[in-house]
Amino acid sequence: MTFFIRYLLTILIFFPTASVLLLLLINKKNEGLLRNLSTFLALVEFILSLYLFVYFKPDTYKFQFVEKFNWIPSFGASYFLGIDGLSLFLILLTTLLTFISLLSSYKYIKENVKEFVILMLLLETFMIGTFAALDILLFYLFWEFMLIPMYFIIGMWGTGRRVYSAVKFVLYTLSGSLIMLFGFIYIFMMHYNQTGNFTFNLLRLYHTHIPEGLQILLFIALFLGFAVKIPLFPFHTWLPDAHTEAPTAGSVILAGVLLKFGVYGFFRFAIPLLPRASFAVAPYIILLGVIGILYGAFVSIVQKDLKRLVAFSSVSHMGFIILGLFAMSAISISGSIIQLLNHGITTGALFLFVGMLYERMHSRQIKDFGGVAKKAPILTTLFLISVLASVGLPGLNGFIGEFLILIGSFRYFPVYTIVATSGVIFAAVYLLWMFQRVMFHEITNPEIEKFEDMNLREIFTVLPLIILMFFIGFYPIPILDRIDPTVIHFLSMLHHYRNSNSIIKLKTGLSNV
Amino acid sequence: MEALFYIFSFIAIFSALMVISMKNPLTSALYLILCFFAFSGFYVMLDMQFLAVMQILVYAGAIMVLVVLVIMILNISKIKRVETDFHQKFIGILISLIIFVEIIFYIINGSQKKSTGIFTGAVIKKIGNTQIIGEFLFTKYTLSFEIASVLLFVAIIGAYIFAKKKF
Amino acid sequence: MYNNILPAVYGLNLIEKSMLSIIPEAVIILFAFLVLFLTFFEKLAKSKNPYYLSLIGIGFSILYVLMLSGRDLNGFYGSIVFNSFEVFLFTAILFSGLFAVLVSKDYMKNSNMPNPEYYSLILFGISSMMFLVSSNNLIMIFLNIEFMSITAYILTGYFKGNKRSTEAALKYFILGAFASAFLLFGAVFIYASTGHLNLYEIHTFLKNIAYGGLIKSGGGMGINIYLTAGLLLFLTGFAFKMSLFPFHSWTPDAYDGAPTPVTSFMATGIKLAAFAIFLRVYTLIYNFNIINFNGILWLLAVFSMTFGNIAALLSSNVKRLLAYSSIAQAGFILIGIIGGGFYGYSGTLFYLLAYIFMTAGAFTIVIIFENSDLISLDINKYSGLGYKYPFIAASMSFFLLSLAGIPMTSGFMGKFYVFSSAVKSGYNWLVIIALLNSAIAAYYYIKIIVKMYMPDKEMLNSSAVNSEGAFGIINGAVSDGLIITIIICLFFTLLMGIYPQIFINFANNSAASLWKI
Amino acid sequence: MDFKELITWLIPAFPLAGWFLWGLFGKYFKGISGYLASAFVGISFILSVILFIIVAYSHGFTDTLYPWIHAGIFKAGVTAVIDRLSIIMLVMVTGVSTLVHIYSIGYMQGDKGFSRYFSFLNLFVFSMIMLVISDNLLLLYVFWEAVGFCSYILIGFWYEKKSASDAGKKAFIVNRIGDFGFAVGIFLLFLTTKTLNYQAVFSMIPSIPAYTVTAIALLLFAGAVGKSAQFPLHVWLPDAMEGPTPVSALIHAATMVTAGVYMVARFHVIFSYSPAASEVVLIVGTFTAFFAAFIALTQFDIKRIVAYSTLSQLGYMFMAVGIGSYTAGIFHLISHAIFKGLLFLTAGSVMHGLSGELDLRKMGGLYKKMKTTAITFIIGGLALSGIPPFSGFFSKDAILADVYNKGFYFAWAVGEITALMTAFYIFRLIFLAFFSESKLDPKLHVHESPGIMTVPMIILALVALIIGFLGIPPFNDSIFYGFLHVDFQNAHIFDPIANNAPWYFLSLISVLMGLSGIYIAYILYIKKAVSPEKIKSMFKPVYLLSYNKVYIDEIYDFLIIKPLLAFFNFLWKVMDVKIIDGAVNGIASAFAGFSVKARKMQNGLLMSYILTLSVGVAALLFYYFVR
Amino acid sequence: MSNYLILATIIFTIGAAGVIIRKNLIVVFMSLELMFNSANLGFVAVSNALNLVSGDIFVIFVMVVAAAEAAVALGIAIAFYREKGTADIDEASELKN
Repeated sequence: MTFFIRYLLTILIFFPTASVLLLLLINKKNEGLLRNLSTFLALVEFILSLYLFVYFKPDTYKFQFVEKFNWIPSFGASYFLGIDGLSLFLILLTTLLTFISLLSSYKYIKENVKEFVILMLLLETFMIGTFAALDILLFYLFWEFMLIPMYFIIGMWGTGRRVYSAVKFVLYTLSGSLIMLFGFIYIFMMHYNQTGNFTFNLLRLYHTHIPEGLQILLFIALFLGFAVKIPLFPFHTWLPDAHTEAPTAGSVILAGVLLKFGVYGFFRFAIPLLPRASFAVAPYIILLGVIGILYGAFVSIVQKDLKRLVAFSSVSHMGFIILGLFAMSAISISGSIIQLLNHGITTGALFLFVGMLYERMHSRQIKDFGGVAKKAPILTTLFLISVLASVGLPGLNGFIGEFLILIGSFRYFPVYTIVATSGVIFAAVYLLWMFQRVMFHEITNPEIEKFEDMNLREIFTVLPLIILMFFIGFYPIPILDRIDPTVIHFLSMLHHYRNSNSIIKLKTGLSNV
Repeated sequence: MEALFYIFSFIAIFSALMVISMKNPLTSALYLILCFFAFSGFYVMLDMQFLAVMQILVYAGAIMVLVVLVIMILNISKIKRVETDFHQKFIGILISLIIFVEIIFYIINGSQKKSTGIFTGAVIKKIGNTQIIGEFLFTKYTLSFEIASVLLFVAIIGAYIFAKKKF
Repeated sequence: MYNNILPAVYGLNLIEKSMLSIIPEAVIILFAFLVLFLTFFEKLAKSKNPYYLSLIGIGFSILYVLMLSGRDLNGFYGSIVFNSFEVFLFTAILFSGLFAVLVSKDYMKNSNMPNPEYYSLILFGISSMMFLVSSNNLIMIFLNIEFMSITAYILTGYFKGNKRSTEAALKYFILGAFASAFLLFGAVFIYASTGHLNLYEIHTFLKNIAYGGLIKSGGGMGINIYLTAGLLLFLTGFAFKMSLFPFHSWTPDAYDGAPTPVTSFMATGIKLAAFAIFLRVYTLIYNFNIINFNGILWLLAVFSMTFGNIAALLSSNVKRLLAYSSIAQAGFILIGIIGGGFYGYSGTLFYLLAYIFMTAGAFTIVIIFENSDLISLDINKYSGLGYKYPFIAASMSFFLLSLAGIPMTSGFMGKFYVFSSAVKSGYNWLVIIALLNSAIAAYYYIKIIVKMYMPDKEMLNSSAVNSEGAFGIINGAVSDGLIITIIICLFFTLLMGIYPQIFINFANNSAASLWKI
Repeated sequence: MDFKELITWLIPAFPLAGWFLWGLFGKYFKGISGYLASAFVGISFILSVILFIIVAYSHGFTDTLYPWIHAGIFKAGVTAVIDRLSIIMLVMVTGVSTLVHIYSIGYMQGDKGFSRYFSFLNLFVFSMIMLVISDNLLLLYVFWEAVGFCSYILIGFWYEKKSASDAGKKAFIVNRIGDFGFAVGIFLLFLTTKTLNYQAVFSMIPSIPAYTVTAIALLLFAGAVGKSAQFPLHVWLPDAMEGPTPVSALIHAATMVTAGVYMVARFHVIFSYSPAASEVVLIVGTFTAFFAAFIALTQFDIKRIVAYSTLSQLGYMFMAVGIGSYTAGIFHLISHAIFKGLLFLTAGSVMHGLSGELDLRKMGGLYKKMKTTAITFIIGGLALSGIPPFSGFFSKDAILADVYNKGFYFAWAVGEITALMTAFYIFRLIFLAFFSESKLDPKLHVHESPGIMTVPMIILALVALIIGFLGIPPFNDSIFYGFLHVDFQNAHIFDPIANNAPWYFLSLISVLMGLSGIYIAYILYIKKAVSPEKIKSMFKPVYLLSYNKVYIDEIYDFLIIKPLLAFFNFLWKVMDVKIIDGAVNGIASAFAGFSVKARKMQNGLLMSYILTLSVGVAALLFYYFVR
Repeated sequence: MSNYLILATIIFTIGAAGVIIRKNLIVVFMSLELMFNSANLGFVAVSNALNLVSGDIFVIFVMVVAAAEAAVALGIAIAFYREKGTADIDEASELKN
């Protein structure tokens, strides 16, 4: 057991890979077995990941479940894993959502089942690896390769302009992350020049001394990588396409986990590595985030395609998270982290529902629906709960995150916070309007008459998410307890940079370069 | 010597120009042979009689005979299209001139290494240039020599493969 | 008196050392002759004997390389060297040759050319590359470059009666000879300025000048200008072989017209050898001139990457696409040389090794698709192959991802290595440009993957894929040789991507010996 | 957890359990769910009464169920505060809810969403209870929104009707606009006080700069404006009548809409420290009271008339809390809850009898057919008009007297005129519906509602009759004042009593106003001495203004919604697709263009290849010169 | 000696110009030979001026290479002629883009 706990992260990372090897042996035509087995394995993985939660010590900021082995001594790269409060929950989210998306795709994925389940499990490996890696090179390895399974999932099982979307997704993200790679290499070399050691150990790189002007340039480099992933306002256009055309499972993972990596990157890398620059550019990034909140909401209002609407709503939600993160107050960062989970849960659920609607109607156009509530009360109820969670209705999870973000950010960025708060109104507008048009009214489309309510599998698919929505809404303490030390430590690393007059420093910094 | 140099130079440059400007490849080939003779003249002036002989034997003798033979076999003298692509010629000559000017610039501005070798004209005359070349060829450059032989062998295979009509 | 000139300093056991230093090459040449010898016996020639004989030869050579590894030899009065650098490159070249032989069997059979000459030419090519890599004087360099080139010309035009093949040979030959002439003319200037042909002697001479021994060594300031001219012209020849922009123009046409195994051989072996010898010449000579050659290389690298990637974007012929990509890859490799130093050169070598495996792998798969004669080189015909040949298509995707530099592959590690070396030396913009180029490059590599896995419905119907409906591998199109090649390439591409340390050590040793003079 | 704390948490627990049960297993309960739901709420009511007694004879207390959120310095728990204010509200809420539940069993009989209805109704009761008892602003805000959600879902209960679901959505969104201000207020409050707990906040308010308090108070009031449907966010309430009538009675008359008033009263410390904010509350309240009554004058939809009267009465309450007469406000809140609930229930009964008919022009003479309904309705109407001894008289009069006594004569005058208008329109309704000659569709089978509906009406009517007596003796000597005043002791009194007019003087004026309103209605609709048509044509513009609800909806639509939608479309179709994505795709196609050019270099002609190579050589050699 | 180098450069450039402007395969080949020869001249002149002989050795190897190239070149020329019926190198334009 001690062995198991000690190497739990490695086991978690490579269990899906091992599962893939097992699945490779199964005949392609045996689709039922492939589906059941892969789902079961994903469930096992999720249960394994719960051990993380159980054995996680909530009272320390130190990285836990640390594993460290030499990997590439020449670069000072090591196989260095460890989690803190943030990665703990993101890993749990990942395992849960992977399980759920596999469960959700029983009906949606009709061909090439084997490839699909293999790619999903492979993707899981990389996602968990990315969250657990504390070595920048290892992180980058996982980070970048993650694109590939996702790319296949969108491209092979997507709809409509799936190839265009898949390629756009990959190129967009790749361009960003390559620039980010430059930033990493630069910091790595900088550390070498200062100490004479090659190391990719993140905890040691934190101590690299970087002059302010340079910090800002490097921050921009890292920013591009993370901002595309989030996606922040002007870098978002891959998202509607990718989300819209991806299969349900792809959208769930994409929205639920992949978007989190940008924020995670900021939290783990960009801000602690470049604290001065972070404070200097925070107002601008928050501006982008706030623009994203409103912009995403505004554009969502006029969408005609369900999935595209949900996709744009992600832009809006991620804006909140960025606001909370860069406001750099303990409350708002806790809120951001909670909201990261919430967004994964809620938007994941929304995509699942949209997927169910699509499976039944083969359309995602809002105008093709109407009156579904009459035929499918369970679907309506659960969908409504998810919609309301996304709207940020108190008592559900979305509220906790949004509220903490806003109340925390208000101290440092009152104007932006007020503008961001108005985003809550528009969230209600687009989501409720959409819900009304899809679910309510008289049935006009004769297809709807044949509409079936959710079956047991589908209910079980979304049930964990619905439960979580209520759970986090009413009792977020178990989560907040565990992220609190992390956040406090994060801020304590930064606190002496806060009072630098950021805007002036930014100007001088740029003119020095 | 000076005069001889300029005479040979004139011949070499003139015949080289003729090589590239004659319409009939056969004429070009003949001018090329003339050019090679001029070169062998230079070699004699530079105390390398052996190379002069080799120049005549290998180039003028072997290679050019081969070339002329191919020209005759293929009857290439009849050129389908007249080469009147003025545009391309102009650019080509311009580029060559630029390269020429640039290299000349390097030559004029630079200077070669001062002589440190021991094989002065007198030494070479005393030993005989053929012997020197021979000794070097079979001691220091043995490997090169062997490789050269393999190279020629491969070239023969190549010629055979290309010229063969079918496998 | 001149007897003293032939230096006795090379030691007593000159012959033994000399012979020892060329054993790997000699074995290859021996087997080349043996293979050729088979032509005399029609029965032997017709069967697969030449193929197996070549494999045996390569195997022996590898064996000898392994046996000799760790030694530090130079033979034939310093005209050839053999140390860790050579061990590394010989291994790589022999792998490249091994792949060329392995993939040829069916290809040659399918194109009705089961000839022993072919295999012997490949072997001669391998030996010329090995000689080139270990060359240590200008004569050897020139001679071996020509040797290698002539072999390549012949192999390129090996398709008798195929207009494209002959045309490719013609173009390759004229351009190659033209570039060689420049190289040769450059050698004149290097010779004029230093008076030496041996690289080490030139190196020592230049070092003396650089560190003030001007008069003693008999030089003057002007020799630097001569040297510059010589090095610039010399670079032309190398750049041609490395297919750097603007000396790249032969690459797409020659790669396209040549038989695909030969293309693979050219793309891997010749490029490798050219880079290796350039690396040696560069470290020994180029670094000591008044011109900052890094500036020139910077430009060459940037132009090569950009041109190669941009030209490949819309290419629809897989071979041409890979050719353009190889131009771009050359630009990437050059970054390591620009980055310089122990770290940079080691990175370059690492990248070269990685490049061999991924390129050979990619070309092998092109050959498989070519062998199954339903499919041409047009990438549109690749539609849906992912479903029909899952293993092969997956491997192809993997190689392409590696070429694109996606992590978990050797391509990423190589890129990372050379880029970090450039950052280390302060070439930040170069790295940024290169990274942006990688992003562009990803597009066209991914384009092929798109075709294989995400075909349009109409394209799928029109292509022949559905006609059979079966999945698996076409009979006859894939033989053991091809599969072995793919597996080796996959193995190394993956291993170098996830656990590169052993290869880095190998490259480090090899790079370290560049300074062992 | 001792007895009173247990009771405290049991009160919301029953409705919450009800929500789960009917929501998840409604199918299996079928018709019983209505009775069970009523029973659950009834238990809550009984518990509330017990708690009321406990509190009345001891003192208030707070209790934390569990810590809810803590992040950094932010802490909030699920905490209840039981004091006199909240316990009065509790009793009122659970009491009215119980009656409405019982009434609903009859009203909703046979609806296929029967269980769903009760499930959400229970959820509403739960949320409302929690809203009333919550001890920090965050919890308040949570249930503030939760009741809004219940209102949304119950307005849109008949979701097939587009107007119903539209109205629900409108209610939610308009409320959100108010809540936006409320939320910002909470942020500001937290920023200045570092806590959201009531007592902690209140204790710090005196030490906070006045302008900050004003800002906080105004922002919080924005939430109240939304929730209590004051001008300019009143637009959702009339539309909310699309929902089932009991819902209107419970949520949109008796309980939820009064939450705004409750909130202001609860935060009396904040408001009383900001005279400016209180002034704004008064102005908004006064204006809304008049404005809504003005619209109600000419409407023909009975539920809408009652709805506008609700707006108007809420305006009165805000007048009261605006001048610092919190007890008067709460008193009117309670009495209004009773009689307005009654009015709605009776209106529902009329609808029930007429198979959903709401138009006054198609009614008449119902008195004979639905006696119970008519009588109870008239009781409600009299209460609304402020005719003694009905409850409305006492409560409204207390407010108007306070307004007068504190010197706001203009507001007082407006209030009196509004009282006249109120009496007029409600009796216009009564006369047209119950007394004038029948204009009913003869095919319609008009019938009195079943007992299960009439009994709650009767109970409410009785309560409306008696509850006013809590308000005697008048003014600050009343029983109600004496009971509740303890909670408002901390209020900062900024308006000294200007007058001390005798109560009978003011009451007389009010009663006269009410009676004259009834009289005018009598003349117009029973006597028909003057034709309404004639008056209509005399004041055509004013009539149109009133009839069309002052065009507020149209103005919003034209000034805000349409331009915004156009802007959003612009953002999507031009900004997103054309500019941002266009730039991305433009880069891609630019590269494609470069690619075409680059491949043109590779034109297959050896000549040009050689030329490229030579140019390369020339350039390389040139490098030396530019070095 | 720089005289010789200048002369060599002149011949070299003439050869280069020939390669660039001529379209007859054989003439192009002959121009290439001119270029190689000029380099030879340079080597001989340099080794003469520096009193060395290694340059002369180089010349011999260049001659070997030239011979080998001649063999291959003429083979290619014949093959090309056979396929196209001409020695015009512009005809070699099938491989492009």
